[in-house]
Amino acid sequence: MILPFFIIIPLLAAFLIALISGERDNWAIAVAVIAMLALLCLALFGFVTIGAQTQVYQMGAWKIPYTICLVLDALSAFMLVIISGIGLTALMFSVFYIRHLSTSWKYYALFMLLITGMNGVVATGDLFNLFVFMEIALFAAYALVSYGSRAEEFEASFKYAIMGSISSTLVLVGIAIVYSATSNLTMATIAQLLPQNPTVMYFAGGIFLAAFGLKSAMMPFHAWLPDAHSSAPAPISSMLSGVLIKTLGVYVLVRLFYNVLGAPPLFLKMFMIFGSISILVASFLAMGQWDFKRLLAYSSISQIGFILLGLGIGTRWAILGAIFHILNHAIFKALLFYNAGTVEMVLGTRDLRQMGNLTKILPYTTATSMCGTLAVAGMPPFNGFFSKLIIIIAAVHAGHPIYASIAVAGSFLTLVYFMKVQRYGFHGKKVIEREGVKIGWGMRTAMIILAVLTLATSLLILPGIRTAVLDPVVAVIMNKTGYITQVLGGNL
Amino acid sequence: MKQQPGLTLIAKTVTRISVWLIVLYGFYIIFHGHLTPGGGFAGGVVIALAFLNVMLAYGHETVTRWLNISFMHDLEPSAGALFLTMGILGIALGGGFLANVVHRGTLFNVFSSGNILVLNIIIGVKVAMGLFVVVWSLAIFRFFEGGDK
Amino acid sequence: MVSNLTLIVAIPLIIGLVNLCLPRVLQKLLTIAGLAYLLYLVYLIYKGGGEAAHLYGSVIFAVDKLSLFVLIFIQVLSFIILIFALKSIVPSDERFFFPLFSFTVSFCNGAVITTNSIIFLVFWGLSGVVLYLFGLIPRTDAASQSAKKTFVLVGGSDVFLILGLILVWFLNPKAGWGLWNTQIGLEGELAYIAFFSILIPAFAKAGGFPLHTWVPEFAKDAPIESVALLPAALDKLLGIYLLARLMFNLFQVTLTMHLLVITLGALTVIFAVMMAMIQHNGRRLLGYHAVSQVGYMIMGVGTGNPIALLGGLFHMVNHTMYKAGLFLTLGSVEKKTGTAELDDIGGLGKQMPLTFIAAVVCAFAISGIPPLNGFYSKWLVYQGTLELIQSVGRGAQIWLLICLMLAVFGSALTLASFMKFLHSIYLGRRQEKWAGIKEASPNQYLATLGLALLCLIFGLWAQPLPLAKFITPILADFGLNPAAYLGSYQPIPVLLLFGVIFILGLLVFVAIKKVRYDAIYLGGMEALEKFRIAGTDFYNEIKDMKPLRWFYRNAERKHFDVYDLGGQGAGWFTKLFQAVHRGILSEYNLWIVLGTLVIIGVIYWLV
Amino acid sequence: MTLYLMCFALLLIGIYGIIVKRDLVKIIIASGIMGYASNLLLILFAYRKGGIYPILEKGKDMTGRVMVDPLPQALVLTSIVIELGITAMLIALAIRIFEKYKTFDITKIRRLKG
Repeated sequence: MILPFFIIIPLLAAFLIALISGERDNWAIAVAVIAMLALLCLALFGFVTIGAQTQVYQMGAWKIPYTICLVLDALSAFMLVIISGIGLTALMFSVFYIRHLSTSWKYYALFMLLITGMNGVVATGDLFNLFVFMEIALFAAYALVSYGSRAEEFEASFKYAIMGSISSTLVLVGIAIVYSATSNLTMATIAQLLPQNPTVMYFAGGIFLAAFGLKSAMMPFHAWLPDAHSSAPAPISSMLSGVLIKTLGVYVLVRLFYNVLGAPPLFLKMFMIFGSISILVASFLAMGQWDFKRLLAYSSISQIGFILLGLGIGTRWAILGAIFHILNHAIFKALLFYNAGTVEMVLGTRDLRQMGNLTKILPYTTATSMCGTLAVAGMPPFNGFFSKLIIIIAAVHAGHPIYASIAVAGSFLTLVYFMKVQRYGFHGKKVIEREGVKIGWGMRTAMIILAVLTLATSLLILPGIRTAVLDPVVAVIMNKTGYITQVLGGNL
Repeated sequence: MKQQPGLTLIAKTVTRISVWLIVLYGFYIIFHGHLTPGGGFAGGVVIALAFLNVMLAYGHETVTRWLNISFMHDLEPSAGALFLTMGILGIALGGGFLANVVHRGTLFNVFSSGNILVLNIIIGVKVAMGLFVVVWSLAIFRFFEGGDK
Repeated sequence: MVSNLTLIVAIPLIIGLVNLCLPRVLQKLLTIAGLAYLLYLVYLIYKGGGEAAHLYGSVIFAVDKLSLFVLIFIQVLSFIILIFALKSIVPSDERFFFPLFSFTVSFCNGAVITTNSIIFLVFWGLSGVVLYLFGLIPRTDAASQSAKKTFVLVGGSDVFLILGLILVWFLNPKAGWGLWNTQIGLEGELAYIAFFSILIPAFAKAGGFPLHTWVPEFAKDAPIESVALLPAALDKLLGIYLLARLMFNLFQVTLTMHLLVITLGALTVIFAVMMAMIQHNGRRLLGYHAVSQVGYMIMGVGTGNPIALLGGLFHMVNHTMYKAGLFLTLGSVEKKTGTAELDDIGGLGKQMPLTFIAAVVCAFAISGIPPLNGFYSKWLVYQGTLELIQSVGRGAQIWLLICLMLAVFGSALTLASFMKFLHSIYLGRRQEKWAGIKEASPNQYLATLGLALLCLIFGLWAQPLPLAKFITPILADFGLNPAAYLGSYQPIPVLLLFGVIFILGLLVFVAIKKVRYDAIYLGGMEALEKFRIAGTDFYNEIKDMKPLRWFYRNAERKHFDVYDLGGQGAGWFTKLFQAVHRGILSEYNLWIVLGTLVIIGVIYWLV
Repeated sequence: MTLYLMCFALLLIGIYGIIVKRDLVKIIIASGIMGYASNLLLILFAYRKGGIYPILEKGKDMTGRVMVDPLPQALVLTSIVIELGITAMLIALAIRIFEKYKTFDITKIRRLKG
């Protein structure tokens, strides 16, 4: 019965921070760190104990058709671990980073609100509740993107908010359509009832695809991402790029299209097409960037393309690859955004042409950025290599050599533009001698932790560990009837 | 004659009388949320509107002087924390988040719904304070000179 | 009991990891002890101690004759280069050089002895990563540029390897992830895609045309020990190893593909050697030669008949020796003078005699002067190609003949450019500022002389030593018959013949010893430094010859460089896409609405 | 059916607004209109012809009567609250954007491009 605490703890922390913090932010930091640690412990505990079962929590001691239920299965627990893990490092990073913008408790309150929203989306088993938590997370995200109070940040935040509200409208319309057909909002019940009405299923599915495709920055719906992710403060960029687009976008797509709609081939085909477009176009766009964080943002679109491609192929291996890539991308993209943030804090610029030769003044940042670069470019033995490899293997095995070639080309382009980052950003000619620059230990620790994780998570692919960690998640995704029976239990 | 902030004397006078009625109406809606349409949110909005009325009539400087904004600001998160506390009480006593822990009472009375009345009040406070503070902070906003280059 | 094969991968890996946190002196000691132990291990494996290593019930490491052959020479070469590197690295770079060195050995060993495609991919990619990291060591702008180029070409080609090996697995699922002996017939698009996807990384790693452009750049900027280690030696071994696996194990290659690969080989020879002739930088010159020589190996392995294969593999080993030797001698010179620009150096032969001797032997070997090893292997390649010519149709015959002629011509040009190389560094008039230069330190000349000696031994006793012991057994693994190449060429009589000619020449020289030394007459002026003729001026004429001028001009502007061409093409796409993202919210909203409409429309149309 | 069509027209007006209008405030209003349209859609789906309001009262006879579905009304209330928050956020952002850019024209607010 740990489920409601995933939502209670961060929400309570947010309120407490708003309540007890004065001018200085020490209390806020303490509360936030304690809350995140508790969440990480809970999430790990949940992931270890859940195995192949499903826990259902019914709010207010009511029974399912009348209540909002929370569902914890391997997939949710996996996402919760990612959220709290990356969230904790982001918090460590921001404690030292955010001070050069302003010292305010508001940041931590909004941060905990962001965590609340994402945890809620992942934990809930109710369609409308999902919408509500999504809006909470988005609201916090809009505010956090504009936290630095520069012109570009307001612009990015405004554009993000407008496009986000379009997609929220679409989600609401989709929910209305689904509700009109099933008179139910519990996802498991919808999954049971909706196949009787294929027309509604397809049209609602199409609307959901557009709406959550926007959240996951699928290619024609991606335009908000490079603005928002490059303008936000670095730890927020890493939360948005590493976690938010995956929980609000990819996770929901997986849950809806696999567990609720039962993976109709038409939508899988669309996933593949949109994924391929994202991979290629975003890679080319990333190649043209000189703004470090904007390049990383476009790279996120491209990597999301890999995940969508894996989901679209839809075989067991493809989903394994996609799930693995979600984890890996969260780790290395968060790491790269921390690197970018550190460099921005020290040099005051994000322009790659004005950086260079950072080995001397930022040794840890340079070394960890190398890990991140090699991981995202898919170089062994870093984790990105294995997830991309699995996706490509699955594409070939499922008889899609064209898509496999697209993934290969995308992987190559990724290498090219990240080589640009390394060459101009960290090893270029410009000689920068700046004395007295101090980055906090928290920032360095956060980067080192993630750099170690880029190596360590590649162990997940070993057969013994894989069966324990990744296979239950894949089993949850592949098994629609299992989801229905597990959630509804005796109420069938 | 020096320009007073806010609206005309007539508006101020009417506001001075009507604001209490509006607040009362808001409380009515909050307390009858489980019996008639309405509830914490609607009542909270009404109460917030009462404050906004005052702000419109007297100008926001006066309101800032009269009211303890930072206290209202603190009320909002404490209402949220209280709501969560009720939820946790539900876990502790009733077997689920937000489960009923207060005596149910008799049907069609004001005290007939256990938790719901308490929660309505909390929500009402939260919404009233939240909405008022939002509009107030939009109202006190002043431009800095010159755009961002 | 851990298998020797696991050890040969694991020991250098562990040494590298330990080295990362050791002081410098211990680093060196540990590395040299480790690599010496590896030499012993590889001896054990050669003697039959190479039982397969298993993981999760399947074989991951095993040796056959080909991998054994490559494995042995990886250990030998890396050990010799390590001896050179002991006292030559800039102290500030040593911190990372020695760990990277042991990593490199480990990864190359792993790539060669694994039978599993996935593990091969991992080690292959890792060997590219260490190459990149070596390139970043000097921390200059040029070095980071060439490291980037290197990694884009080498690391980028890895993704094609991924696709290729997966397609191989898909086409022949019975073989599992086996890398050896899948023998897929080359028919159907997928098979061709797979074939080319594996050809690309093999060419990129070995430095074959048109993916060779990273080699000279990397050679110019990276630490020279790492250049001798990777692009000159181990990358050749790996690249040609993969090519041999591709041509003989993975696919049953058709004649057209043979012709294609041979053509690419011939083009590699001629293009690279043409570029090498006009270089002014010693490192770049050697780098282009490292490419040019790959052409012979590609021709040899690509021809596909026993003699040519022998020649190709033998040439691969020979090349690693003399090219590593040449790079190291150049390194010795560069440590003393601080420059690798041929125009600036000259006349060092007297001061650095041992280095000079090593350089001469290696240069003669690479140019194919008969008693040395380079001649023998090139000879075998020509012979194999001629044999292929006898067995094909008329059009292919002419085509092959042209390729062969290009290769032979390339060999002549190699000799020409090495005359220039030797002259510029060791002969000619010495500049005053180099007067105080002494012979290189013992570890350096021992290493270079050792490589030169190996060149000599492999030339003189080619038949009994390398061919019989290591290379000919490979043919049986590939199901080929050791062919009748014997007796065609005997190195020792040739050596004697050369000796006789040399002695005759000496006699003539002694007999009419009437030489008059005079000061140069310059119309009464002093013979200034600026009148010194640098070796690089030898071939400046060629640059201005009518048909070649256009070619050279464009080549120097990198109009033939795949890397730059690709960059321009990608830049065009980038500009196009960037022009669409104008930053106007209304347009972005329009995309969203249109995207939604398209999705809904497709659903309406299909459901 | 007419009601649904009018609801759809409202949605179209919102879409028209966000695509065509250039003023920040009008864009905010247009996105609000889109939200209202979706809320209206939910309410319309909940409507039952001839249904009574779903509130229990003293002495009210519920037997055999069709009731309007109350759940979507709760949902709409929630979604209105969310929209309120988002709108306040957007307006605050619009004010700050005006402060920085000295314009309300969205086509001139384009420092982030490419």
